[in-house]
Amino acid sequence: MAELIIFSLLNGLVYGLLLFMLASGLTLIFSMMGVLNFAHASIYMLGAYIAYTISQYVGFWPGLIIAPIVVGLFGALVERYGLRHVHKYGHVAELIFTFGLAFLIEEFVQLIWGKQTVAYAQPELLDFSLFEMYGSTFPAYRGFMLLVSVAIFVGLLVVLTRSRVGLIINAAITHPNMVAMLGHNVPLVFMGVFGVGSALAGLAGVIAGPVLGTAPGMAVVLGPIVFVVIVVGGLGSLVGAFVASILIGMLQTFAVAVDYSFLQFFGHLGLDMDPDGALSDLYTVTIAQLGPIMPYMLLVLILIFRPTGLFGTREV
Amino acid sequence: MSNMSETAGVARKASFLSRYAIWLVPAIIVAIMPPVLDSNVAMAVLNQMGIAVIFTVAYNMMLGQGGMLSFGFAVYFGLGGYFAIHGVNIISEGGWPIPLPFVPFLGGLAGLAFGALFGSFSTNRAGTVFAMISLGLGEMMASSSLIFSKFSGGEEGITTDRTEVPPFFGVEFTTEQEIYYLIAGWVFFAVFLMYRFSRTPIGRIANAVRDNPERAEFLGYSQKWVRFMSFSVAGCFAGVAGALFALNYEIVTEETVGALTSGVVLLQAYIGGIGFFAGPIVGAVIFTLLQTLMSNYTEIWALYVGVVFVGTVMYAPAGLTGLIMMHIPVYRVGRMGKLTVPYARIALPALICALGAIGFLELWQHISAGATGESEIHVFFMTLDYTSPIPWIVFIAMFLGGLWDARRVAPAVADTYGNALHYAFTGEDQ
Amino acid sequence: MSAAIELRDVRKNFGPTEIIRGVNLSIADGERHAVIGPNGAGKSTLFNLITGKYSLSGGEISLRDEVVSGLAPFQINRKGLSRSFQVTNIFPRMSVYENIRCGVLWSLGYKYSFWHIVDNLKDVNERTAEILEEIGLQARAQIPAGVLTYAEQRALEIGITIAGGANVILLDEPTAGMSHSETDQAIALIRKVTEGRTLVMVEHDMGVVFGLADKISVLVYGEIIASGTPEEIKGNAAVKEAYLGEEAE
Amino acid sequence: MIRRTLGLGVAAATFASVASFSAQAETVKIAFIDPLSGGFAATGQNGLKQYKFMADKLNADGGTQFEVIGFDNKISPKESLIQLKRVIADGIQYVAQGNSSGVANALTDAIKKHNKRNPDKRVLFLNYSAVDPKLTNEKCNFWHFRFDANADMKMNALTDVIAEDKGMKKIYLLGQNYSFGKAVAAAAVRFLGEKRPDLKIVGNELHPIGKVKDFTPYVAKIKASGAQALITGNWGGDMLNLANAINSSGLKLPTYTYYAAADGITKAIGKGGVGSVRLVGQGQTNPPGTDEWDATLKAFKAKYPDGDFTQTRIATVMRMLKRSMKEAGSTKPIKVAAAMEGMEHTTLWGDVVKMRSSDHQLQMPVRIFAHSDKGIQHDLDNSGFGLVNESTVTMQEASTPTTCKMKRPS
Repeated sequence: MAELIIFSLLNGLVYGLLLFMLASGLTLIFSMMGVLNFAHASIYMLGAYIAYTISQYVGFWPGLIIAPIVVGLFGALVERYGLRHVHKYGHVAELIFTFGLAFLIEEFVQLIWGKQTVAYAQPELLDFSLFEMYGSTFPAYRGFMLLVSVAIFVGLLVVLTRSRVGLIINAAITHPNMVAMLGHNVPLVFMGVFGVGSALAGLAGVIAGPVLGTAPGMAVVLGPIVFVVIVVGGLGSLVGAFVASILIGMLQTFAVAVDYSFLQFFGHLGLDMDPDGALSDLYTVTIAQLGPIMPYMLLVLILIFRPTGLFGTREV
Repeated sequence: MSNMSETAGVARKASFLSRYAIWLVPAIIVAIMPPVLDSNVAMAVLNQMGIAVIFTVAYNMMLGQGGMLSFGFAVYFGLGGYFAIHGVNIISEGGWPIPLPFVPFLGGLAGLAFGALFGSFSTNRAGTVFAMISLGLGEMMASSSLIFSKFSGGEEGITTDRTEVPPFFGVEFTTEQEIYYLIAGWVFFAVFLMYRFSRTPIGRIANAVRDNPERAEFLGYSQKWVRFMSFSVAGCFAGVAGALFALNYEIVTEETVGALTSGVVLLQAYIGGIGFFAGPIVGAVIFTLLQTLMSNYTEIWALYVGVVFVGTVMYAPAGLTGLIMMHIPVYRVGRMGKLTVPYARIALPALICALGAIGFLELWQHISAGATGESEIHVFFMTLDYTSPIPWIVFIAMFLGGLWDARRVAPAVADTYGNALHYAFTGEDQ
Repeated sequence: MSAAIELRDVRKNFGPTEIIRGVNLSIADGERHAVIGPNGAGKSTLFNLITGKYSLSGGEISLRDEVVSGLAPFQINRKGLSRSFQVTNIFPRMSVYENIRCGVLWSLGYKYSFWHIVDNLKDVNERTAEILEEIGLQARAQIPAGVLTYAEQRALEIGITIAGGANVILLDEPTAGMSHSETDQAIALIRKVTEGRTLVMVEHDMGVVFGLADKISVLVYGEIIASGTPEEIKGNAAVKEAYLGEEAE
Repeated sequence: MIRRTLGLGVAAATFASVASFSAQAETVKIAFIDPLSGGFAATGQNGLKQYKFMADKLNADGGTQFEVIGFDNKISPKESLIQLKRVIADGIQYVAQGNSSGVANALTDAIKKHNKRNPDKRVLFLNYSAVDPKLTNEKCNFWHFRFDANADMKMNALTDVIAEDKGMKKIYLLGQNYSFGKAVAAAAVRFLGEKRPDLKIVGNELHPIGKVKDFTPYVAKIKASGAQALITGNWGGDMLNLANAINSSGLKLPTYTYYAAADGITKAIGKGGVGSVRLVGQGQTNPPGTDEWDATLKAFKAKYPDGDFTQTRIATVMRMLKRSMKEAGSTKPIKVAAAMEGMEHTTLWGDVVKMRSSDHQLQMPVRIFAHSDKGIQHDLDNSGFGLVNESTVTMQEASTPTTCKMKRPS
């Protein structure tokens, strides 16, 4: 049991921190601009694909740097020539624009790289096991993922709390209308944040690609989960996004490990339920099977009962 | 049919014929389609189109008329489908005397019930909160439909045989034509009811709540209740569309409730134009045609649809119907003629630009699809060799040249339109 | 005669800041009552409390002896109270005609009907036409409200407010931002359409206040420092000091 | 892919014909409805290559010519039925499908209904890989022929091997949550219960098909359960991801599989699976059995250097189809089906197989292969690793009874 808990904790942490890398950019964009960027996970996918192409020629490591930069520039261009243009039609139009963009990116990815999973592999340098415990090994690459994610979190925290740019962004997150009055170039700040947010998503793609598979469907799998993270974490709260990322990561990893069902629960209460009855699906379902639903249940419940999210100060 | 510039109605004294022509003419066209086309493929396309029309118009009851952007509307479509298909199975097993054309009522009831259930807690607010709840519910229901497989059949879905139910005046619905008439009948019935709904007090107030929920509250209307009603009714018609889907394909699977279905309906509504009652109809028709016809010629039809969609959002937020409607005042004062030449002037480079882009993308597609051994592809009825640089250069030149010229003349064309519109409203030239 | 609106020790805090500090006010049926006061005195907040947009921190509001505090805006509206807004608050994408009709529909009992066809409702359309005539916008009936001129939008604002047939009308700065001639027309319009109803208004323009109101209350820092006829208020020393004096400079 | 849409009669030459052929020979089109995009695309694309390759090979012999056309069903039953409508509208009368029993269940129902409603446009279903036993039991029908051993037959063979290992006490079942995964789990529980009642099944788990990208949590769970072996029916992307997760966690566990080979999977298993990964199948490649088979495999590799001829039964499908058409003297599905019933046939690798009339389940010897790098003549994924014969269950032993009551059209 202990080994299951330890490995689940580690895997949950890896997954959670990966989510955070996506969520941090998205929450910055959402808080400042009020745009829930549907294409954020697609940008993550672009990061993985571009890094894959780079790795074909010069190996994994240059891709780690170049791909996020390319993707970041792409994000900045999207903001400058797409989102800014649509802004005048209101938030719903912006939301629909990013939705269309997500659709378009997926189609372009299929056009360029094909419909199948591409063989984006982790670097051989990290192809060893970091440590062994209870006979299971923890791959070094996952350790590397942890390291990068933590570095990004710390870096973001330092930038946002210690630097001048960070102060402006902080002000913009909590009081989006005030920044313009302080004389800052708001469009430039928006473009910058969108670019950096995209670059972070791209970086997440670069390091997740080899583990979660680099395929055209990878954005659709992760996109809605990242939305859950930022809504649950709360608008304008980076700490909230962090906590929610870890929470969702753990939730999904641990859920797999639990085979408990209502049938057993009722069994403990001394109730005998027919495991083959017409409604039996409702109580024979195990927590493991419910894993994929849980984040969305959380999302709906949060939006109904606490629209500010766990750590947020403003409503969505 | 616009609901943006509604007219007084009392002032309008339309004759019976012109009033009902808008329903009659399409009805006649739809009725004579099967013998005219005489093709199963065409029937299949039209059936798909009919279902899309109901679904999209229902969606626009929320988005265009009620101001609610949903990313999970397939839930009601899919549940309508599931209930209908179980209904057909129960009817055929139990030998109930319910013929097939009545089954969509069951789907509608299911859509209504779930619309009311989910609407009861998700319509408190519009905007992003509503959109996110709908997304969450959509994902939840899609995942659930894989888990609760007794009801949904899991990955495989539920199948049925629609010919097992009692015949309807001797019709057993074995052929595409027969199911076509069933769907067509329901399309008219459902679209008429939805149009009628938009003309009722609640339909008008839905517009008011969309525009300004606070003001509506100070007129005595509960914004939540207004949204809730639009939402439930939209769910009902989505359920009808889902039921027709179930009858047409005789299968309902988890994708029917899934995110892609929800996304496509948004695409259809938006391309058609969400500000008009007819917009989603136009959108559904065009999208279905693109999907079915274009996919005969190109693998990357979805990419083109995506480009059209993003282009619509950016440059024509009122959709295709909006583009037509903005010319109506000009047409009324007989100034369309003045626009023909400038429009042709910009259409030419735009067309060249589009053809260049399409040619380029098609070449590219054939490289990445990696057809082994063949270097010849067919684009625009021509046979090209994609290993040669010439087609690439030509297409890129067409794209860039067309784009350059179109952008150059665009301001002048826009001015011409502006002048014509000015004339239409004021009776004088600028 | 019972009071149309009665406020008893009404209070409102936003966090630690007290905006309304125990207001008592009774407005008689058929009275035209103006609330005046310097900027930030809490006039708009008071309106928002009466109409249910904000919830009270303390005290009680009743409408014709019926307690309405704690109800939602639409519930209060249904009890016969309607308001206009300081910042024009109309339905911009709908036609002028439809703007008015939205107000009419509820009062004539069609409520949330999903069966009647609006165009066929004779009573609704007649009433709408009447109101349009009253506010002088018949010629603009089919124009989207968003493209009206500012003065027209203000008139429409009043039209929507009275369309529901409420007996108590609250107008929030109905002439704000208007030119002199527009203001005169607006006064005439307000006088005409509120005939026989109770009117409460917030207004900065003293010309409008003294031209329309039967009674005036002066709100300063969340408290009513004086209440009375225009003559009494003009002669009130405290008011002069707190408000009119300031205005005179 | 529909050429005559809306009656316009546009004959777009989207697909070049596969080979040149004599003028008088009839061309039979075969619609290959399988996933050509998404997580299972690798399996579908490779299958399509094998069909096209076999069509070319048989066309070169003269006689009836075949043209195989791919239709992407995105592994969805609904999409498959939409594609089937196109196929039928195109006048194609032969449908080949194999990946996902869920799809096969939907297709067999739809084809049965279609043939009943349109006796003049009947369609024959050549199932080369969907192994849910239902298809030749309660769902059996005259228009469906299965060329792969069903899940029961395969599990019967696998559990024979497991049962012999007396040290084996705890076993874990992991599969995809759909008809095939459930069928595998049910068969494992049944056969193990019969053959080794003392053996304990410590986990019997189904995961969502095609949705799990990282199997690490599942592997941790398997490890924690103390299982000594794993049985899985996973295929395509789900098998690939599972193999990756097992490898990266360093778990060395005997693994009994249905489809853990090729399409990247063999490469992913690599060294870690030598001695532990076993697979149940039928067509042997190491050793290849006959010279003709050896030559065929080599020719395939020469044409598709990145592909592997892994779904060996595809060769049998195409050869039996051609023979049936010749014997029937017709390409009409009803006549071809009648000829195929009861047909005895020698496969390219030398096995004698028989199409059982009572349920249209091909009867064949079933083999257990081991993942290895020793004795490999034909490796997979160009990795140096491949499948070697370990044991063979004869056609008679591998056979399982059927409950099918075949109704034949009059």
